[in-house]
Amino acid sequence: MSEDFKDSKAIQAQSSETISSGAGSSSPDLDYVRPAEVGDQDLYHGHSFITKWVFCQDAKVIGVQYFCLATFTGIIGLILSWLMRLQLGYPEAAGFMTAEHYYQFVTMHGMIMVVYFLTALFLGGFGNYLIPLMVGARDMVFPYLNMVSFWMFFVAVGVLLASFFVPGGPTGSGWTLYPPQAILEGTPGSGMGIILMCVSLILFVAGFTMGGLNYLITVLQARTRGMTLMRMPLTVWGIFTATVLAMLAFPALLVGSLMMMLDKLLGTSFFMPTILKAGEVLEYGGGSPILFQHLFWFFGHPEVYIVALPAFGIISDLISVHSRKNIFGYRMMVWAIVIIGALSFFVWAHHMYVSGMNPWFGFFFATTTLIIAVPTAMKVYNWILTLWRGNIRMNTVMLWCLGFIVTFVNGGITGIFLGNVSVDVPLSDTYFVIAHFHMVMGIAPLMVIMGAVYHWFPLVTGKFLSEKLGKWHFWLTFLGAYSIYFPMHYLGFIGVPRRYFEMYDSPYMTSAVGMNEFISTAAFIVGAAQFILIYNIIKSLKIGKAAGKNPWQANSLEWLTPTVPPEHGNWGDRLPVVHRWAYDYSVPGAKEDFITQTTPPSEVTDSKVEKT
Amino acid sequence: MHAGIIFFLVILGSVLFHIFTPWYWTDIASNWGSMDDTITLTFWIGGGVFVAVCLFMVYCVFKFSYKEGRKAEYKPEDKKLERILTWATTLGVAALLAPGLIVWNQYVNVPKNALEIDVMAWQWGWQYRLPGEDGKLGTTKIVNINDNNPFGINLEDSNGKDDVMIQSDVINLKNNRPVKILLRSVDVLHNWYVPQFRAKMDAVPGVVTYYWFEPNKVGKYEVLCAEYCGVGHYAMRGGVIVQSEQDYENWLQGQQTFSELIVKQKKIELNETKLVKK
Amino acid sequence: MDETNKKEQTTTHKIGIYLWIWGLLFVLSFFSYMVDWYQFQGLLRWSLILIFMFLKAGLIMAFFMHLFWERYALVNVLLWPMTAIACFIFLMVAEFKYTLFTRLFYFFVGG
Amino acid sequence: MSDPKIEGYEFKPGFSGMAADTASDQTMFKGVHWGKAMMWIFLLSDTFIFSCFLISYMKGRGSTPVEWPNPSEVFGLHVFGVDVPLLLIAIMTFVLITSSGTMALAVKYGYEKNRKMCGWLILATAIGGLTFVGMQAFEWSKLIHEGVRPWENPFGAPQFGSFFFMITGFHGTHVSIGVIFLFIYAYKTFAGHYDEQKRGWFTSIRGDYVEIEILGLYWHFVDLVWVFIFAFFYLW
Repeated sequence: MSEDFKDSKAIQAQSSETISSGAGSSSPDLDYVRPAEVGDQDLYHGHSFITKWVFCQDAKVIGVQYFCLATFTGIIGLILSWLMRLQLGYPEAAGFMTAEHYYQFVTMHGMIMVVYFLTALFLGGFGNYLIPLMVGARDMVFPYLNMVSFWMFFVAVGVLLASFFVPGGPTGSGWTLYPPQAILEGTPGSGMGIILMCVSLILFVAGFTMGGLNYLITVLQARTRGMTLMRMPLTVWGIFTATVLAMLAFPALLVGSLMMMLDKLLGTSFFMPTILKAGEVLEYGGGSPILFQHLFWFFGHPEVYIVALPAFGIISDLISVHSRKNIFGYRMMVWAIVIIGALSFFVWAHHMYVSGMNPWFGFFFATTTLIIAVPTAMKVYNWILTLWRGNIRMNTVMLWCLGFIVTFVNGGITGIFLGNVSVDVPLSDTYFVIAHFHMVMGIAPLMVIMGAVYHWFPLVTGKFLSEKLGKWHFWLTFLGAYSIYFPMHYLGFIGVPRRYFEMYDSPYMTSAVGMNEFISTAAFIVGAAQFILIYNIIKSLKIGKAAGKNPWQANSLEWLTPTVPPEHGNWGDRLPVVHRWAYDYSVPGAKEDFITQTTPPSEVTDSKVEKT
Repeated sequence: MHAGIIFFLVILGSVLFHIFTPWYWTDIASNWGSMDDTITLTFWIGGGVFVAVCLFMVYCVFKFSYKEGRKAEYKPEDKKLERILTWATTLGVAALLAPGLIVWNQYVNVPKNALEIDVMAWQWGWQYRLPGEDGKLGTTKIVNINDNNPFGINLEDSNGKDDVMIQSDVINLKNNRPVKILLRSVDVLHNWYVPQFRAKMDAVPGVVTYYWFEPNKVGKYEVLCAEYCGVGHYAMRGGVIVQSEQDYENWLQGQQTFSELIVKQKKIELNETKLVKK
Repeated sequence: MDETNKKEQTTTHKIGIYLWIWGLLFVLSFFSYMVDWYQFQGLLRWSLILIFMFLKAGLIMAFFMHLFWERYALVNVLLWPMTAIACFIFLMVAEFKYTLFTRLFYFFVGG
Repeated sequence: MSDPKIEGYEFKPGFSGMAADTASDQTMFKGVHWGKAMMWIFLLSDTFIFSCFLISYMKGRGSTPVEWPNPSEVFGLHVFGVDVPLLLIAIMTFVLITSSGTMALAVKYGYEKNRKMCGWLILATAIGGLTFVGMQAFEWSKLIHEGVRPWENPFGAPQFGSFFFMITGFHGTHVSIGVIFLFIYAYKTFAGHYDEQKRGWFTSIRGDYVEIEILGLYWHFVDLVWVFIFAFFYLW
């Protein structure tokens, strides 16, 4: 055991240094950063294959593990969406599919994409990889717990996928799992399916809590010298705030799942009123289905921002780096993230305007919901104002960013329709809702994920991804996805309700058959286009162009590690010392168009730096 | 450059699609034109913002694409601009919110002269009950439901005796008379939704929910279930016939009340017992 | 993880303060039990229960969990999220009243 | 605890101190151990779990038209020919508060590096917790004996049984986990793991008396939750 920690003594030396590393600089006072409060973290260095790559305590490896597993579940979700679109667009070709299958696919697609794909990918994947690097820590504060977190997620995914193979199949109650139908006959998978879903969610929440504590404490307590909260890259802010939301919102999901499981297994009546089923009164009584909806959306709405806020953060960094310009209004951006996060706990019932809850809630929730629109709009303005008078590199990463802006603004605007209580009434439960949330929390975050992959791939592997393939990937995805979801809003205007297996006999629906065929075709193409990325990754790993250090000329700490890709412990002998924010691009008077966060002021005395 | 052009075409295409779309809302057949108006208002303001933001983005792509040696502007913050934008957005949002709240206020306050209709949902179908001459619906309980009492009316409640029972999935409504839809469900969540009326609300087992509208166009409409309720969800349809006062009265005459139903059932039972005795 | 803090050894509090709080907690628990013993009803009962509850919770958090001596940064981070809970409670009170009303009205009272 | 001294950093009191701490580099909670900060955030998350349980209970109890049983009678005990309301619950409350007090002292002696005293106090806490769990088991069996089940309840609303078993069960699970850890920590204290900074079995983190405080936070939280359950479930 002792040799696993052999580096720790050498590293500890640095904590006793008092003056910054700017040795030999003319004015040490200018570069003064106060000494480290806490001694260096001693890390467990694995030696065997298992401790290095399987049960690994290195946050970067855990991040990649999260990324791969989330992507794997995401591909399953993608295939399910294909099957759904096949049924909706070309029902005659989907003869093998029954309504039961369809609803199971709908449910699993939704749950996988929201929780097991997007949440796990952003927080588990990007969070683990980027937080320690960006705040200048050696690792997450509790590497062991972090490892357990991933393996809990692994088990949760296993349980979720196991539900495909139990009698009755996976649950088909819609991703919202509304009782009573979720646990009653008449809904597919109302037996084992729903139980495994609840178990899987509880495991996910437990696992995520372990990871989430790590992310929070790393950001709050383990930043490097000079790294104040207001110098952190927005990526960290986004992931950090999303994690706070997750820590406070997942409890409601956990409680809801647990109570529903008790309703199913023990016959309690938390959510179950008296029910007449097939002429018989069931042994339930007195419960309230709306209570579950409140619990679910008390989790569910923050969940939307758990997905959106990391995307906001990452996109800010990508836009800034690739337009060679500081993010416009950094402080406003930070406050917007924090305010959106805080407000997201006060808006949940805007998903329930027509749920039969107390009708007076409509006033409260419409108001709070539209208040959130203000900080969100400010973020959009700041992104496009960052482009203004920038020096925009039109590479693949930037294309994804631009695609994000278009889809996010589109989805954000339709969100104002749905958040505004009486405007929501005709549109809720129609395809308009589907189009809205796919645009705003499906496609838009996906654009960010893709942009982030193209951006940070050189960091993780030391190789560039192919630009040519990347552009194909982008245009197919963006144009395809836009032509799926933009026309879909109009299905909602017609009044086509969601979660319909088929409805071609309805008079106004027949007019939309052509549109459905078009949407399905686009969906097949977009789905297939994602495999370009996988091909690109495999190809670039083999014969990609070597990236070298800091290939994008970025400022933030993750590019400034002594080795690329960074090793376990990230920083070699000496932790970096931070002197400025992460956005000093194109500073007047500076030699280059970027000044890294570790550059001491004495080295760039000529430049007119405004914010530090 | 190409990217900018394609993005521009996407924006242009979106606008053109909206103008020329053959798919738009069905002709309204109720008083909720105000909902359509709020949607239109949101469309103008929201759509304007969307187009403006995206065009600004496209302009930036054209104007500020990478040139070797050019330096981007360095301007971390612009307090004044940010303040202007915040206030403008707040104003815009308030302009959207206010009419929304006003319409919602109308939506939750039912007019006094509204005719109450009890819509009972089950997996997967509808049936309806109208108050009789006393204008009051009788209280119900799910445990009371049986073949003789399809709505589960409490027998001791005198209000329920004259209730008109329509054991069909089609309901007739009087034109230009507000109706208060009282929704209840015997099993899972449902939602009684007619796209032409715009309004909707979930039927939740264990409670009674409501909404109201005033049909104002004679015709026949399809009722859809708009809240997922199990495998039969997509097939859970019903119908509404909006007709003139005269036609409505004629139709109403032909319907059975609860006491009539009980009497009829009793006769049948008597006959059966007689048959058995014989 | 080994945080060799350069700070000096933390000073601990006098034992008296713990014993005091301990005693107070016993007394408050006894009082809240007495609320039930004497079968106070209505508003008096509720307010007494809540007062004793919050006093006990406050004492435990402030002294046993040392929150009284912690810096405001930590205290505020812990207490502000409670507004979300407060909002949830407040709205659920309105909700259960509404649910109960529709149940009584449509299933029992009528009219 | 009281403000630590940090080289190059000046502590300010109150809200200006909060602003300064938040704006400073490296740490936001000055002088707070990572593990302690983590336990606090975990407890915050756990608070939301219990809040959701109690809010569900409030909603369930409030919206049922069936009469709610009078807890004072249901949980009463018949001792020496007298009906004493809530007797068992009162004793349980006192036991838990007692164990909370011993835990607080254990933390104090832990920081004073008083190994023996600390160990004995942790052991006392563990035994207190065990007593609590035992009494809860007795209470459960008594109610089950009287016919209360998660799905039904002879005294009134069936939700009474559901919420009772779920909430006290969840709290009891917390207590049981706490008891297990208390015994482990008592062993580790007596064995001197914290004095010699022995690495943890799984986590390989160096031992430190701050771990006692972290466990103490958890234990006090369990007590705190009981205060709320006592008020809302038994007294209300």
